[in-house]
Amino acid sequence: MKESCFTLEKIRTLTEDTCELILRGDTSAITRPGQFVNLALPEKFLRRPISVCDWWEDTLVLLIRAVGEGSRCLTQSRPGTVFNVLSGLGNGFATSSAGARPVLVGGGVGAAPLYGLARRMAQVGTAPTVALGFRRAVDALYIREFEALGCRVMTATEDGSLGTRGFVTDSMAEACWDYAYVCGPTPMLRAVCDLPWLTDGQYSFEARMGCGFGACMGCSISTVHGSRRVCKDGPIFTREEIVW
Amino acid sequence: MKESCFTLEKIRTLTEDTCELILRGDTSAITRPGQFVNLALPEKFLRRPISVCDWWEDTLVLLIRAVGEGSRCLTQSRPGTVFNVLSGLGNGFATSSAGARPVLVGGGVGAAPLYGLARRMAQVGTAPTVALGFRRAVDALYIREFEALGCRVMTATEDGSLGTRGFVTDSMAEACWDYAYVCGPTPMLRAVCDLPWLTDGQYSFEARMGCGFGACMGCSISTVHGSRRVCKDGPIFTREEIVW
Amino acid sequence: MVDLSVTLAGVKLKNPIIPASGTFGYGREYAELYDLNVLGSFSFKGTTEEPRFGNLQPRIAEAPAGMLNAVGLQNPGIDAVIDQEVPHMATLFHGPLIANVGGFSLREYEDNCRKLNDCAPVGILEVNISCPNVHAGGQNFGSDARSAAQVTRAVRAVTDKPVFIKLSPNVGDIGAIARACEEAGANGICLINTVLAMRIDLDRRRPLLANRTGGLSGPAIFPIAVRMVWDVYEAVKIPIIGCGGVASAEDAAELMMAGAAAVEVGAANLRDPYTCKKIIEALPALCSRLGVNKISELTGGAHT
Amino acid sequence: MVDLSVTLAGVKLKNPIIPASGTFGYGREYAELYDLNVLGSFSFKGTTEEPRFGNLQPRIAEAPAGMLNAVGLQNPGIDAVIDQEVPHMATLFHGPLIANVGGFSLREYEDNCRKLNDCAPVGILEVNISCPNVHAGGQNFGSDARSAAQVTRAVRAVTDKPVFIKLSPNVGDIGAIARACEEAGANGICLINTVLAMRIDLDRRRPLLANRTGGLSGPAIFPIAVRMVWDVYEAVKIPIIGCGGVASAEDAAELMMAGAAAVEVGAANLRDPYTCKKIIEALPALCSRLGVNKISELTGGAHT
Ligand SMILES: Cc1cc2nc3c(=O)[nH]c(=O)nc-3n(C[C@H](O)[C@H](O)[C@H](O)COP(=O)(O)OP(=O)(O)OC[C@H]3O[C@@H](n4cnc5c(N)ncnc54)[C@H](O)[C@@H]3O)c2cc1C
Ligand SMILES: Cc1cc2nc3c(=O)[nH]c(=O)nc-3n(C[C@H](O)[C@H](O)[C@H](O)COP(=O)(O)OP(=O)(O)OC[C@H]3O[C@@H](n4cnc5c(N)ncnc54)[C@H](O)[C@@H]3O)c2cc1C
Ligand SMILES: Cc1cc2nc3c(=O)[nH]c(=O)nc-3n(C[C@H](O)[C@H](O)[C@H](O)COP(=O)(O)O)c2cc1C
Ligand SMILES: Cc1cc2nc3c(=O)[nH]c(=O)nc-3n(C[C@H](O)[C@H](O)[C@H](O)COP(=O)(O)O)c2cc1C
Ligand code: FES
Ligand code: FES
Repeated sequence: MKESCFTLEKIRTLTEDTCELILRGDTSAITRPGQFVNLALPEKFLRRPISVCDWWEDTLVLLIRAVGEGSRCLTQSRPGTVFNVLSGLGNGFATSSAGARPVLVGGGVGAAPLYGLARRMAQVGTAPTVALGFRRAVDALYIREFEALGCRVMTATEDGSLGTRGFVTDSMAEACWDYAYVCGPTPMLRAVCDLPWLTDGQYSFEARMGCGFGACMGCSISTVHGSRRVCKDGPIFTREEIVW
Repeated sequence: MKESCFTLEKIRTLTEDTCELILRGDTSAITRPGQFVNLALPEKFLRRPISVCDWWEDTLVLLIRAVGEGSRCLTQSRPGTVFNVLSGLGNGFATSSAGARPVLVGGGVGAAPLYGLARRMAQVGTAPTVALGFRRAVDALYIREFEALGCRVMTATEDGSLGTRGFVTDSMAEACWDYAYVCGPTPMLRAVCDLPWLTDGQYSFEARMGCGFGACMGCSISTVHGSRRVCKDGPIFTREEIVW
Repeated sequence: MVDLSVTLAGVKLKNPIIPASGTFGYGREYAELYDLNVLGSFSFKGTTEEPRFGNLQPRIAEAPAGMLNAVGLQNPGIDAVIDQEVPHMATLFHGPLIANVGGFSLREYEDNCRKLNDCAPVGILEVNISCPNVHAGGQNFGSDARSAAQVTRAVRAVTDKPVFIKLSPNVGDIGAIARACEEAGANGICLINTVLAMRIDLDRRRPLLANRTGGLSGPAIFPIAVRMVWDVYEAVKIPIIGCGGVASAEDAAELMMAGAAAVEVGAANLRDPYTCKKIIEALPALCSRLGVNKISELTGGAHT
Repeated sequence: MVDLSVTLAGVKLKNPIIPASGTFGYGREYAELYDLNVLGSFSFKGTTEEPRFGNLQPRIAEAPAGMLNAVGLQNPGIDAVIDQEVPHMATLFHGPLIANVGGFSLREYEDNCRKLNDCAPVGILEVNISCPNVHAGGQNFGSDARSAAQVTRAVRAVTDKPVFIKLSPNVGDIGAIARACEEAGANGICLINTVLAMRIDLDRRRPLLANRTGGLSGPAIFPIAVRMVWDVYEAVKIPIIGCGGVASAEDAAELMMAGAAAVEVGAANLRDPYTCKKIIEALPALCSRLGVNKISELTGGAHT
């Protein structure tokens, strides 16, 4: 964990409620895809946890969906804005444990940490297959970015306006993967977890956080190993640890 | 009173703790020198009352001394910053009631509203004499601006580093004025009020304000006419109204 | 079309938004800014028998997300209020007014309410029991259930108008006090008044306010107000006017879901004098988002 | 050189700044950021007899200038704390630790304190009486003077270490409760714990926290803490640890002038994990500005 300032360099609108933020700052504390940063906003007491989408040298990429006042303020920031950031939080994905045929499964803005993961997987071996679910075609994001890495991208939308109609799990009918990296809303995590043929994988969890670095117990959830902090012991938990 | 947005156009350092701010916005609610504006700051609940130093068309000039977090934040603002402002507050100076030989007496940043007054007096007749008191020479401000209006400026500093040594009243030994417009810290107001030969005048008061527009009774003081609101019935009170 | 009207103990308001006593004077200053008839009602400055200057300066202090006040019930006294202010308020606002009533003895509460009973523009009496009882060593009437009930009974007996008791939050069990007021005949409860607080001037090494303590209000106290309105909703059946830290339509809806039938807005008016108007304008869209056609359906909506 | 040291019932701390229980865990996470030995002490997470998972998710909510928590005393239980956490904390911090003790019955408080009595690294027992008494219908021990005194007497009898009772602010007369604790043998008072509050999720139409209510902390409650520390300073002679909303050296000085001998910092650590370190670094210059050579001279400085 490191506390430092990041300056917003570029902001790009991806969908009607989601933006890509490119920030400049000290990324040295970030060690794995799937970790997150915790951004302080002047008008809010609690920081806002956001997954690292990608990072290199002094650059940090975040995808932010405006769902409330804090995230809206982030998506409306102007280049030059300086944020106080706690970076390098959480465990991140462990790529070493993947099986032979991994799939990355994302729902909405949950695609963010999967991108950093996919880029690293592509660098050291083959680009993984990615399954992405969105509500509508207009909510789809980062498909081209994944494709540019060489990933095969399967999409599903709830209204069928892009890809398979239905949930992201409906786009995965081939059932030919043996390991999943999953990030998205809780019902989606659960649906993937319930796929009978996909018994192994890593799942990224969310919880309302007091600190984001393990001190307050605000984010504890039950796992098969007992209580675990989403912010410090997670946000990534393996399938066998999860208790719904 | 008017609620509107003002944009900081220029900020100039006058002394180590005081700045001149030139703002652009709708000044139509300002009708008299001696009125004030009430600025909202994002990090503070209460607005900050600041005297109108000068105004014309769409330009507002304020002099702000950093004494606490709110005023410090104002003096550190960058051009382009937008402030929500309630403008045209308070009664302001009544120039019609002045005697033949008026003097304007200011202490520190209390010079601010006197400048707008002096400019208007100079426009319609003769530039008034101005007596200004500061702690030290380095705290002196706006002397040249008053002189540029044609005003005779008498100064006093507590340590004698500029003008008469002592308080502003010590610079007024001539005692040849019959009316005073006074703005500054309370002890200074009182000292001027106590000058036996200066029986008439208008004094600008300060009080901690809840609203600044007359609704909350937070700023009430006793006058010979009973309780009066500094924000609405003042901030200018005539010498005969004042109860110390 | 969303129906914004609400009914408080038989008094119908066109919407649930009411400026809180002490933050709206007698409406004059706000009437210069907007037509007060957009409001549900307004609760005018607390009235006492005698004219009061209030406390010495300073009376106002800054706080994180809020403010302290120790105005001390400055007002011209009940007779001047009835003779001069009420008729003028009736020209500015044509709906039922809420008269906020102070008192330092049971007799004073009674007398004030008796006099206000004949004021046609006044629709509701809102009895502020956060005043010290001069006959009981200065303890606040609102600090225990017994004295709260005493005030309620006393004023209930002298007026035909609905009586809402405005509770102090500086107590252990707000539900018990509300229940005592209900049993003593209150037609409704208003809560919360300000939270007892203090700021110290570091350089002078003295309490900042001349009165030493002051009442904390503004967004800082909002989550306390939500909790107390919730508790009182569980404790009584009479309608509740929620108050404390409301600054947006969302805040108003949150207090309503906690149990409020109507919502007062206090300190937020001081920072932004258009707050009430803006909240009222935002309510229809918020109701649509929340899926209600009648705003009154929000009241108590979070209780199951 | 400003002397920052303070003494709490005979226990000397190198400065008055103490991270508050529940916001500093067992120090581990902060020890990765700075040397904990800059601190006056630290109060570790509240300990109960049995391991507790705490409340269901969500346990945290946002508030204006603050936050709500309903963690629900998650901790591994007294035996694990004594066997594993205390020895580890002693390696991170070499001064006297403050053990925050919870309990749901008099017997539990007693047993916990008896066990902690043999823990050398623990300098002070801080007894959190904002816990529900399972033998009295779940009413908080801290909600009235009698049960507060009972807990005090019970724990006082089983330990040689100084006992500080940590008061709940959700009461009418905090001074009376502090006095009852003093009379029952408390060596000091710590206040305030969190203020009972609630947030509602508008879209789900349910209280946001799974536990429904939560404790409000952070800057929002600072002026309430100042007032309560002031009241308790007037009510008792034993030393006070002030707590509630402190986020800067100025805030700490303000609580000390209100009556605190030392100051705990809670929620501010969660937003900025370096808060305590920054406050400690800023204290010497602040003391100089305020004209004191010994910071302990600030304590009660605003009372005359
Ligand atoms: C580990 C982690 C990674 C995340 N990564 C991303 C990301 O890459 N992109 C993105 O857009 N969002 C991400 N989120 C969700 C994001 O944190 C919330 O959308 C955001 O905090 C909402 O803040 P708000 O002020 O807009 O909403 P409000 O509802 O006003 O927030 C109120 C409070 O609740 C918290 N909160 C609300 N929703 C969530 C949530 N879903 N998860 C955690 N806390 C919440 C807020 O942080 C705040 O404390 C992530 C959350 C976690 C826990
Ligand atoms: C009518 C009027 C005109 C003023 N004109 C000017 C001016 O032209 N230039 C200038 O530099 N200052 C002026 N002041 C004083 C200015 O308002 C305060 O210096 C400023 O509000 C301090 O805010 P702060 O956050 O820096 O200080 P803090 O002490 O942190 O403020 C805390 C609270 O106290 C209030 N407060 C503190 N000092 C004063 C004060 N002297 N008067 C009123 N409220 C105070 C603040 O507004 C705030 O609500 C004027 C005050 C009044 C009432
Ligand atoms: C300046 C001021 C004056 C007040 N005067 C009164 C009063 O006369 N009578 C009363 O019952 N409440 C009074 N109050 C309390 C408010 O009506 C309201 O209950 C309280 O401020 C909480 O609401 P808020 O947070 O929206 O301000 C006053 C509050 C303020 C800020
Ligand atoms: C997440 C969290 C957990 C807490 N846990 C405890 C606890 O276990 N025992 C206790 O006495 N107080 C606990 N508190 C209360 C704090 O110690 C402190 O009294 C309160 O938060 C007010 O101080 P603050 O405003 O500086 O946070 C907790 C507070 C928070 C925010
Ligand atoms: S958010 Fe504080 S421990 Fe996870
Ligand atoms: S500040 Fe509100 S009446 Fe003057």
